[in-house]
Amino acid sequence: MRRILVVGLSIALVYLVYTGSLSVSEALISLVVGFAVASLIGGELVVDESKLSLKRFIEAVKYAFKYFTIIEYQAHYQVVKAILSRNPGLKPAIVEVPYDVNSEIAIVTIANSITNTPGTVVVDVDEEKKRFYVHWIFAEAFEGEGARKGVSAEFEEWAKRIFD
Amino acid sequence: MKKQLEDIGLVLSILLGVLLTYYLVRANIVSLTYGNIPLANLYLLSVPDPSSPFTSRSPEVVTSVVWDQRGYDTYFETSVLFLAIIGVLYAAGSSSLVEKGSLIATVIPRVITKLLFPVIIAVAISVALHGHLTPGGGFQGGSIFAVAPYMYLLIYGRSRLEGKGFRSNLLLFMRSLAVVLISLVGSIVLAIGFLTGVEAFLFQNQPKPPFSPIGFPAYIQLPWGGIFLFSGTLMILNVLEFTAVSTGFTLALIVIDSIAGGRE
Amino acid sequence: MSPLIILLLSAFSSVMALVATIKILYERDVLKTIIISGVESLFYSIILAAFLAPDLLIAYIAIGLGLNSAILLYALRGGERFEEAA
Amino acid sequence: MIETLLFYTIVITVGATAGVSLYGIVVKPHVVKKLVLLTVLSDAVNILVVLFGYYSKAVSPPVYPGGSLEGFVFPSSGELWDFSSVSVDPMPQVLIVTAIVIGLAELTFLSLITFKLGSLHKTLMFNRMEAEEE
Amino acid sequence: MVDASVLDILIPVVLGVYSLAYAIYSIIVLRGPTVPDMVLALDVMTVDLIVIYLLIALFYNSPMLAIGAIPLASWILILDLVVAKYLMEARRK
Amino acid sequence: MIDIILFAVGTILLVLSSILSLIGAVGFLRFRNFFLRLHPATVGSIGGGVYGLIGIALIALSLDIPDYVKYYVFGVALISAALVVFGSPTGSHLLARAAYRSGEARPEPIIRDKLKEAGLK
Repeated sequence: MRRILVVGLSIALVYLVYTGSLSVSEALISLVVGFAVASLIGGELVVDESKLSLKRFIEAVKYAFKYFTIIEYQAHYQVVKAILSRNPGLKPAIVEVPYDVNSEIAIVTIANSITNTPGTVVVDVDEEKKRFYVHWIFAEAFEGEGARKGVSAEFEEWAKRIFD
Repeated sequence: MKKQLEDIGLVLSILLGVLLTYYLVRANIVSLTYGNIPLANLYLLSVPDPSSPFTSRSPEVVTSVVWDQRGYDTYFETSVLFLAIIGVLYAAGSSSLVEKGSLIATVIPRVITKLLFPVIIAVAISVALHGHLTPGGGFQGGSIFAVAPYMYLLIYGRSRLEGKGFRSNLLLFMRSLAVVLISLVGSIVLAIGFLTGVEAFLFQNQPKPPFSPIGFPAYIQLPWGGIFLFSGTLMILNVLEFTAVSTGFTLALIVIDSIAGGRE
Repeated sequence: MSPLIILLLSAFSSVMALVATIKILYERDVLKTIIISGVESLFYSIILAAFLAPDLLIAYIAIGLGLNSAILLYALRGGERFEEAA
Repeated sequence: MIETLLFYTIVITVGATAGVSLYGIVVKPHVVKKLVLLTVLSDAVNILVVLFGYYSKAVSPPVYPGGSLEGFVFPSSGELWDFSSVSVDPMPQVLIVTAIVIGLAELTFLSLITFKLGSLHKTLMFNRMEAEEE
Repeated sequence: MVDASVLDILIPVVLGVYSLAYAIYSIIVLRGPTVPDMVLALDVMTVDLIVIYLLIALFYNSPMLAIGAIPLASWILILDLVVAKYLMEARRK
Repeated sequence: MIDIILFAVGTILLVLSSILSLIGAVGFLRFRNFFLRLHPATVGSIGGGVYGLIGIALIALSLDIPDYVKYYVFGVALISAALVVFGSPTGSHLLARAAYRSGEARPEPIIRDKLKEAGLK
């Protein structure tokens, strides 16, 4: 039941933010919309109810903040330098990056974090062998721990902390 | 030879278009200086103004004209969309609807679809509900809404979408019901006028004082103060049109996808 | 008040739309023409924004960019992807 | 001056686009390409109609600003005059909303027919279909 | 509160830069050698266009023009999905 | 006071991200291969889009404009930023995968291709 509550309240929040005006009738409508949609999809969205906690949410906010400041800055800096320099010195390769998380949403967090940093793009996912195939333009290692260290080690650590 | 003929045709067709626009410019139909057209001013001044006889009591002129001043026309436009979807259903016939595994459903789109589904629905409902206040309306909201079930259909396939309640029978029923209700709402003032013996019009919204004294209320007083503005039929028709268009699009996309999409 | 940059942008968009149409005419790959028609609706949507038609803008984006492309792609599955000279 | 020039550029290019796409519909043999050009034609004509409503003083869409569900204050007639002197003409937009919906309905139906045609003839080129029939 | 008139310089400049990027992308979309190139350029162009809409809305001081941003962002994802699906199925033939 | 900070941060983000979007476009022109172009595309959509949208949201919050403009632009900017953050990598991934698997675009020149070695094709 708690998942319906959480999902419904988040959807209500999205509705209110989009609408951009806060009044009693808007709030009531947003709650109706939120809980109607949450009863439709809430069960799929939050698979494990016991993992909903404030601590994980704070971790997620921390991660988002760090991701959008430090990590993105570094990745952008490298790629922008490569674009603007006369001799980019690219070493493109599709490398194999293993991952070690179980829940789907954690996998997606890692994969989208990889894709959203310029320089690395997830081309394919092998869910049985637990591997990403990542196109990396500054390839340093091609498989195993070396590739993981260069591409996804930090994202994986955060994803474990938030979702596992 | 063939190639040159094609080029000549291209140049001729461009010239045709330029000629058309030259006429438009010459006849002062398209012009930068000619403001304050009488018809435009009639709508712009009378629609949001509660004291005018032609008012809709709504700040949104386009939606008001679509559903109030031109409501009869818009009703038939909705019917055209409805008939097109019926036509698609018939032309589709009863081909075997075999479910195939989706080729693009890796784990990433699977989760992202679930994540974006409620966001898009919330936005679509907001656009539809504020149709009489801000740009948007039933049709626009419906076409935003259609993203969510279509994305779900592309990733998870038809049977899981049906498990969520988007069954074709139900969708067709909702679509027909919405169209019927639109016509009902449009004729309710006429019916009351007929029963009480006063003059009234099809798709009438607000009372039009010299001609017709009856009509829908435009707002209600809220118990906590202030007014809740729904502009008579506008909000109701927007919600109905939202239902009609979103279910119609979803149905059309489901049918076309199961005919043309599921092959390997 | 200087909407000059916006007018410039929409003039550029309309010229690009003309170029895109000519490109569609000469393009052999029909899949590409479908994508170009999507781009074309983006060009026109910027004209709609510049000429202050928000109601149309929403309907137009949803239909021109999304629904039309999806539906035309379904139609294309019925036959061959490349057009040969007549 | 330059504003007028740019505006007429837009008008003329949109008109030319309509002409080109009409030509393409007639000449090109591939059915789906005909459909694509049909959408382009309807788009171009729609834009042309929207341009009817614009004039250089207009800075506001035909929507009175400040609408909200709760506590909306109706404008006085002076405010409305101010609004109507800076707003574009709503009438072309109303006409086009209808046209867009009908265009979509028509395209949906035509595309399914096209798909069926393609599966029947194993081709989508008109000239090949004719050759097959002969 | 910051006075809204400061935007009179800022917005045209930023809008100009975005428009330049938008122009380059629109040329790439028409030129791009392969289909994925075109769709990718279309993606980025859409993101630029969202920003341009919001800037126009701030410039005209009217929120109504911003409303096109959400349908753009959501339908472009559908276009990606549909094209990817078409390409994957064409491979099987 | 806080308005001025918000406005300054927003302006910096907006200007920075407009420049990044231009750089992304230049990179798109310079790189000669679809798989290489995926990276300037990320620069264009995340650096050039999301940061700009956040900047616009902050600027809208700080300005002295009517409430219905302010919060509406703020909300639309934030929601569309969220849609871009989640949608854009998904689209890139799917396109890259479809392009690789269908052979529509080849990743060569490349120094090593683990996906080919794994034989997943």
